[in-house]
Amino acid sequence: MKLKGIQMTANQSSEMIDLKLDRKDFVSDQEVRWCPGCGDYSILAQMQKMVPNLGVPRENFVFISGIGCSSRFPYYMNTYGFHSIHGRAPAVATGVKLANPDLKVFVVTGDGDGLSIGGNHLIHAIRRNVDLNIILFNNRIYGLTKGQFSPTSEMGKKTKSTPYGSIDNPINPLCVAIAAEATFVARAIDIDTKHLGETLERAANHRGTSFVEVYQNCNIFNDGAFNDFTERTKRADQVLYLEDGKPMRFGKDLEKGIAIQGFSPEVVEIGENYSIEDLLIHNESLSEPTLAYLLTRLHFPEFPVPVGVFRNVEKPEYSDLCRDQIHAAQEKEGKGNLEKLLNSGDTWTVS
Amino acid sequence: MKLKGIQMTANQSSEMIDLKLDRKDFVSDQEVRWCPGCGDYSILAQMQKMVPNLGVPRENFVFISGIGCSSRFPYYMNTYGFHSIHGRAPAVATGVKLANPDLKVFVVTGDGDGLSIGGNHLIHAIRRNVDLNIILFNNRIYGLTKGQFSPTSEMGKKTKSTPYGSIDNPINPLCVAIAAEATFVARAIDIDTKHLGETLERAANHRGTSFVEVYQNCNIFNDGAFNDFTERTKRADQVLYLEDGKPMRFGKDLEKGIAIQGFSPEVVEIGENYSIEDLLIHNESLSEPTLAYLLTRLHFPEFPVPVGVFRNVEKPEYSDLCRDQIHAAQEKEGKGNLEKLLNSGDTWTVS
Amino acid sequence: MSTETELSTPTMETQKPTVEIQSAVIRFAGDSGDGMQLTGTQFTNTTAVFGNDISTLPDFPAEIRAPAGSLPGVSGFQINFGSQEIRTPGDRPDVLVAMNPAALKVNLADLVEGGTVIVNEDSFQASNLDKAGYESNPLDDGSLEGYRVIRIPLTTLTLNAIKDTGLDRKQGQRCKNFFALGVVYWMYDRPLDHTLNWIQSKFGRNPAVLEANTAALKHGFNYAETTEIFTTHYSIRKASLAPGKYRNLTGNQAIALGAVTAMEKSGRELFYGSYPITPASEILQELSRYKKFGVKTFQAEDEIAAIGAALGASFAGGIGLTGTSGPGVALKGEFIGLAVMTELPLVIVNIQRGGPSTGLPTKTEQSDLFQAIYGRNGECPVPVIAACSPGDCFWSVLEAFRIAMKYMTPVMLLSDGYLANGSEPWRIPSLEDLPDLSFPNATDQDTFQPYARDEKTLSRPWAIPGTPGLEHRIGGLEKQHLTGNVSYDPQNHDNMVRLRAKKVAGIAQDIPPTEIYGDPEGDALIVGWGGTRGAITSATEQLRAKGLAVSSIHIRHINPLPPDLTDIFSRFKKVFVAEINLGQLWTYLRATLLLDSISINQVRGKPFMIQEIMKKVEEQL
Amino acid sequence: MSTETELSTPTMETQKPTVEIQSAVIRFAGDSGDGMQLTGTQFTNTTAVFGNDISTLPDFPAEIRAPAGSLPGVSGFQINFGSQEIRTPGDRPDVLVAMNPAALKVNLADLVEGGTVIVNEDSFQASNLDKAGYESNPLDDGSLEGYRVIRIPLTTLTLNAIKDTGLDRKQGQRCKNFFALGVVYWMYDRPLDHTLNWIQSKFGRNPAVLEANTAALKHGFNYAETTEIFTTHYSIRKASLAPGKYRNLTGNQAIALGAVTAMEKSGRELFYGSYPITPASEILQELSRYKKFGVKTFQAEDEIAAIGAALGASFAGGIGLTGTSGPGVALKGEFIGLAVMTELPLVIVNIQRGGPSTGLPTKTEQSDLFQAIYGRNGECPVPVIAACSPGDCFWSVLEAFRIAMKYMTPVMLLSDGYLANGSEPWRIPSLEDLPDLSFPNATDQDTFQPYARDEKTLSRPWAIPGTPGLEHRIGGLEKQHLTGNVSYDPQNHDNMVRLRAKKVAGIAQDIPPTEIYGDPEGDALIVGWGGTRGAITSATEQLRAKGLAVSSIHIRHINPLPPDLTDIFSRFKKVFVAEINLGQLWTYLRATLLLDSISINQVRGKPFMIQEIMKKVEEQL
Ligand SMILES: Cc1ncc(C[n+]2csc(CCOP(=O)(O)OP(=O)(O)O)c2C)c(N)n1
Ligand SMILES: Cc1ncc(C[n+]2csc(CCOP(=O)(O)OP(=O)(O)O)c2C)c(N)n1
Ligand code: SF4
Ligand code: SF4
Ligand SMILES: [Mg+2]
Ligand SMILES: [Mg+2]
Repeated sequence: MKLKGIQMTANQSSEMIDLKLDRKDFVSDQEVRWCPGCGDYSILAQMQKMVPNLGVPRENFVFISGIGCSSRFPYYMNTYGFHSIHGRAPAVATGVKLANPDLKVFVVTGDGDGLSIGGNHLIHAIRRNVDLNIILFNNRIYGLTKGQFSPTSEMGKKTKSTPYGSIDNPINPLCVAIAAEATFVARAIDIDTKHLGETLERAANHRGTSFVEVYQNCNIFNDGAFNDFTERTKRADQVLYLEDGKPMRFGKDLEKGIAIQGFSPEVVEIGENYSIEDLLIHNESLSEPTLAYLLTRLHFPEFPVPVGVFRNVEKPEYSDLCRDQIHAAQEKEGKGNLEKLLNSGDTWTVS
Repeated sequence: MKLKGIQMTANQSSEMIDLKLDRKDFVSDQEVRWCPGCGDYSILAQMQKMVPNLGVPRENFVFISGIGCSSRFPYYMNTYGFHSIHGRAPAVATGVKLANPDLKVFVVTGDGDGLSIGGNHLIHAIRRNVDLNIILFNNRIYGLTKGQFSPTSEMGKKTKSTPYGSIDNPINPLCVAIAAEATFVARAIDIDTKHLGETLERAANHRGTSFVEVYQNCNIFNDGAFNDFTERTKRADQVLYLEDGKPMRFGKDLEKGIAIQGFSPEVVEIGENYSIEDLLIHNESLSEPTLAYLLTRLHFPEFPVPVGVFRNVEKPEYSDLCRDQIHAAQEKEGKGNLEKLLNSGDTWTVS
Repeated sequence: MSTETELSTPTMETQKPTVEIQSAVIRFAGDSGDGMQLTGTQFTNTTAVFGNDISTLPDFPAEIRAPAGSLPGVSGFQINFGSQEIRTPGDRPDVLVAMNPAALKVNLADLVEGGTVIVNEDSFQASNLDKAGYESNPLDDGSLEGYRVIRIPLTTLTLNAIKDTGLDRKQGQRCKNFFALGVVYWMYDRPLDHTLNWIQSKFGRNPAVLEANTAALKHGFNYAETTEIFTTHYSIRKASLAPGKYRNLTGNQAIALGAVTAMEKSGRELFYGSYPITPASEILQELSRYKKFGVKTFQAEDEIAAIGAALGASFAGGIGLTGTSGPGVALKGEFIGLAVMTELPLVIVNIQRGGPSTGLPTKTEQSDLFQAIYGRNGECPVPVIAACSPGDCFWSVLEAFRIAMKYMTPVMLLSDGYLANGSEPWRIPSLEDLPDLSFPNATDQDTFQPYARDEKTLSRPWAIPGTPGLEHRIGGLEKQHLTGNVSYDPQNHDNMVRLRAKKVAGIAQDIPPTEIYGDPEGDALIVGWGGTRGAITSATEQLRAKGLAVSSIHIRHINPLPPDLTDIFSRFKKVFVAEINLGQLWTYLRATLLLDSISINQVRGKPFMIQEIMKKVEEQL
Repeated sequence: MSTETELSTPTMETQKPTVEIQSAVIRFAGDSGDGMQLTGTQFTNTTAVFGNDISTLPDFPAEIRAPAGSLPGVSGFQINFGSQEIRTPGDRPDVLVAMNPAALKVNLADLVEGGTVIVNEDSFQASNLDKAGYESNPLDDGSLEGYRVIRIPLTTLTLNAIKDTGLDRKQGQRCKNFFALGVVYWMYDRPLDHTLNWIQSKFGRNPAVLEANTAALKHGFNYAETTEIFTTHYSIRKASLAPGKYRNLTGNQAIALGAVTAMEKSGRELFYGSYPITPASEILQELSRYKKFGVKTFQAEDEIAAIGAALGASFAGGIGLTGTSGPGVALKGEFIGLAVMTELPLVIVNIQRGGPSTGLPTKTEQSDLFQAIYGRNGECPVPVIAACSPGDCFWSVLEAFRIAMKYMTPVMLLSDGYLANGSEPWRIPSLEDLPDLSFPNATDQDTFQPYARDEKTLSRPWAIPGTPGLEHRIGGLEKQHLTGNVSYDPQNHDNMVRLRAKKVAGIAQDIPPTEIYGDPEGDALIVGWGGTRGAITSATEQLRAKGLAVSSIHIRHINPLPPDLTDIFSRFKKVFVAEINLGQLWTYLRATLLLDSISINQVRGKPFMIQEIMKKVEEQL
């Protein structure tokens, strides 16, 4: 099969046009119903701020979600929206995108919605590289059902359903996305708003599936889950901001960095023993994802938590392939003619 | 939570005892109903030959499968068996193992059963590290339903359901298993029987989830899918047999090997420019799976196809953890007393 | 108890006059953050231990926490308590405690005429009134005429009460529910010690909070005693419940207790596979606490895996249980079919909620009956039973396991959101009163055939992995009679389909005669199932008190139905079927018994009001 | 046609006498590897083009390829063809072609008394007899007495016929089905050219195989003409079908054609989301060939994703279709509920197969009716319609889309394995005869409300993403009337539940009067639905021919039912309901119409025999 390169789509070419949309055009008339202090608010705000930059007319946005606190997101976006059923948003979104490839489709999901009941749909959407922007709100807990452990909860965690501590090994969403051949993978933090907004925008501009994990605080059932590195004062030392083509540095004065020994990454101090040249250079667009994979394995507190874009490569997009195949068939065979079709095969006439 | 180390279980200690079982003890009275020439036969034969070596009494074996040609496997093993429903064998098996941790539980699945409808259960069984031996028969096609493409079928493949060629990016089963934090991951080939038997045995002896992908020829709907490297004459040059602690060499005279440049593996000739010392050394038991991950990314024909054990590490096993938690509670709180339980809470007496 | 407090514990000998009444209905309502569920539970437990009969109805929003002060954020808890048999949480409250304007707005319409409203006056400022959609202050604009309105500046008083504890304003405010509870305790002459003990055990490690809550409660009580607002308080005698030891139980707690009991009485290990979902999650949460009993709980990746693992556990010799609500059952259908084909014991609990689809997840409904009876592919008979009160959930889960094991079959047990969260006093059975649970255990290698059947029950033997010589294979393809081998034989299929149907139909032999409330014949029979029993029985009682020849029955075994129904129906001129759906049991009774009856139904996410049922019956008599 | 062959093409002017008959039933049976489905299809197409009316029944094993020569490996194909209306594949074959002992063993019992058996003599050696479980050779031990046995050394003769083509023995043997087909063509006086053309187009690129198959076919024909075994052959006149152009269609092909037609007539893009499953996979396979029409097919990761994507496509303005069989529908229930709540057009096709669970995956059954009507949580009404013949699948899928779009609702369309694989001549409609499909398209920004309703149909408007100004959000939580916002209001829920029910019930207004086969009143009425129409109509015809006052009706609209049924039933003394399950329609008619009727049922994975129905009716008249 011939795979055509990525095409300029209606969306992309319209980026040039200023649609004069701004944030409030994307605020719906529905009262926001998350708990006061929930990290979801910040993600919503960044999204509403970011989408006008995409040059896409408002009527072409569709937000699709499953079930969970996070999945109420579509109600608050003044766009088309579909609050579907638990875990299945990627499937619904795939249908939407295939049916109308000109739509800009977002999927909003949670760690339970996307990785527990919905893990398989997530993987399959990613491997097909459907042009969806998947945002996974990871609060490491089931919020809506009031506090059971999720697939990202730490082992040993005491929750409503594990009073003696969870015995389930957590799953790493980015590892799973990469294993599913993701073309765009990123991570952001709810309260690091500027970086979050930028990351969402980069994801939105990727054609193909983009997968963004956002660490999101659930202040009711899992308060402070990420505080150790997300608090403003700790970020410089505990968070590694990935930048394409740049050496991996962090620390208040960028005095630390990540170097590699064989396959083992290590934290080094720049100075006597190590210079900037010894550090790993980030490269988002390696065709093989091994580096991105390795970065997902940097676990706190041994390592700073990497955020930003881990991987960003171009590959044929699913709805494009689907459309191209139809066009190719039509070019080769002519457009379908119903009368002919009905009359095809072995026919005979009775008079 | 304290996680206890791996315990000697009934199974493991009984390895010492010779149960005097042999292959025919494991042949059931059911006529085998695969197509003549199907790769499944060979896997069955190796399994029947291997299980007597495990030192496990026959009545403690349980084979569980989903639906597919491969999933008819349990009928042919003279053990306990459960031919369940499509994609769900890992869930059933998890229940079996938790209910009775002394059972030796195998899961037999196909590329459709295990990676399409059942992908999520597979991942979750693996991440929990339930002591299951999962054998995925990968024939890159839906056999039982007569020839539609599967999640491992190549892009562009023409099948019954894709007369114009598939537009779905295939998924790599081993990548997915590793992303799901697998503790044992291996690959074997149906017709390389000795290696297959050894691999199955090593998998069976691992406590925790072991995941083995077997390349299996479906001579009816996808004949020769693996011939390019599995044929006897081609194997030496096209297959890389992984051996723990050994450099990665292949070729008729082991004249070739795998070296690494940054994160990019390459095939090198041993001789003028490269010596054996320059080759990658295989290490199954690295705690971080990056090397194993990299090996799964060696794609034919640029690289030889790696087979053998990719990863093999020890981690607490799920049914052990579950049992330990119960024992710990009983030790601390005393065994449950029903009368006390019924009478607990605020009570009052009416007379 | 904290020794630092200088308040004296109020005694029950108060100075104001006491009026004795038979029962009362109180509803506590406030913002989700106001602790109304806790307040209600405290009142309930105090009242239960005091010895009244009770019935409760918590009612909370679908959002975790809707915006403070908003209408969707209102959380409520209603309790009906009395000296005589109490069967429902009460049609309408006599007393409404409204912690903010939104709570007043949402709940006022339910209050009985002339009822009492206790409001937190402090919260009736502009912003809250606005959020509740009030254009003027209802406390002042005359809209509460016709009610007895008791305005208490709860926030201010609470802050006063706790000022010495060191809590700041924000923390201190949180104690206002205890202040309100103290007031209501005084009104109904309840002792404080149960709640004081609870505060002690809950906040023992946090002295400031402990002291503050204690102070708020006592101040509330004293405030009511001291101020002029209240002139009388009410006393309600102990109910004359059957002798025995009691505790208060919600339906979901009862299911958990029943399941542990089934495990102990059968000697088989309990395995609970589940995936959290409202209103079933508490079963998982309860059972996960019973580790010392050896209960294994498994929070699966989804409902399919949950039932799959439970079925696997049953195959391996445990007793598999899986619980969920309607959308979860929708996912379990395929596995239920496998359980039917493999004839393994398994109990599926459905805590019904408002549907279709996600529907009204925190509200109650009885609309999954069709799904329970019919919702699978193929001829796939599954016994269905329904619990009819919170405490009955205990007995129902035992009955479900009894059937599952005796007949080697999956069993569907229906409960609902109202039973699950509602509570009632439950008489604790003695161990000897509990049934033993037996099952057809396969042991004999020589005669073993996986699909041979017991003559009486038609159940196949349970041959448990690990047993030497009984190795066998089962699965979802049609089974050959006796051998259990896969069989495509047409006649065998027809036989097996009928055998499975016959086995389930045969369970009817175990069903005891249907109890009739009222006379065995008359003008009208009201038929119910599930959580409506209390309302139906009360309606029947009151209709009879009016001299009407009305009786009622309640169906617990839905598939198969009790064998005596046709006979009973024939003795009444009219039959009414009351349920919270569009008439599912009504339809099913038409289908199975050709019964021509009248459907009484509503689908408002709420239990029936007694009056509703009475009215519908009276209209047609 | 190959020029290398030296055989002369047989002409239709043969030397032996011809006897004219009205109809015949032939069954081809052999090992899965023997190409019986192909042989049957060739005979069918030749016969169809020749102008007979036909009906076919393929019957294949669940295993891909069971061991050669084994009983489970037997594959069969039955065809009934005649000069008059043919409605079923025939109760029992007149001629059985048995390619090996296993095929004889499995099929002999079905043959009419005195029927003809054509066997491949060569295959009756010890090993094959053994695999088929024969203790002695049935050709020799007298067990075929009473039949006309024609022994042909098919293998030997075929190898002779193809010896010049260069194929080896193994390849050559594979042509023996064409030899057998040649023999049968001779027996029924059929022209060879259709099959010769087919061989040509299929094997054009492989001259040796082309030549071999051609030779086998012609040699078979000539063998029958030349040898002494056959004395007469039979001719069957063209059937007097309604004038028009015809083609032969299986039910699954018809569904695919109908779906493409729905797309063209509605102007909305067709999206087919599916996951392979027997016996529905061919729909996906057919539709994936129609790329030039712009049909989008999506082989999803499972049935849940398949319907989810189809629903997503409907939301985005396409027409979503999803097809599967019973176990797949079990997985789709939750999404069907969402489609009901969001009121989007969607068609779910269930090609029913033997259940419960995996059951008998390649056999036919009608046992998913309950699941279709009732199998979801909550009050979740879904229109259900059923196709009644292979060709009718075309019209049914159009009707399903018509309802889905007009009423903005998911619709369940029931077919079954028998219809799916069976075929019949189908009169090709002209484009003008096809209905236009319309839908409530939202366009006006100012008046748009997502849950406002059309007065007559009660359907809500379809507002398609991409349309400026109609941005809105939908989902599975209860909707507020008109606005479509999430609403937890109790009374709104009750209203919406009833509105949705009323909308679906209102579809009855579109249902045409029920056609009665036979007189409009009488002693007995046989009621059927789905794939049993042929058998029921034929049974009725034959009962009437015996002088009995029997009529029949066939129900296509199952939910809602046609409004005239009660009236029709009242005109008959007894009503029989015939179906391939344990009485699901029978139960449903009791429930909906309080109809007291008699169930005729069998669950053998096979269509009804006409005789079966007749017998049951006669017994009770
Ligand atoms: C089929 C089904 N199963 C279970 C549920 C209950 N449920 C709703 S949301 C949820 C998990 C929510 O967790 P997550 O996805 O992490 O979202 P959060 O609330 O934390 O944002 C569950 C189990 C459901 N709605 N549907
Ligand atoms: C719920 C459900 N959906 C679909 C099917 C049909 N089905 C049976 S096996 C199968 C796929 C088989 O492929 P694979 O797992 O690769 O096994 P193989 O036959 O190739 O060994 C499918 C789609 C089914 N049995 N159940
Ligand atoms: S429960 Fe947690 S995740 Fe949900 S809205 Fe509240 S704070 Fe946010
Ligand atoms: S179809 Fe393929 S996989 Fe299935 S039994 Fe035949 S050869 Fe094996
Ligand atoms: Mg979460
Ligand atoms: Mg396969």
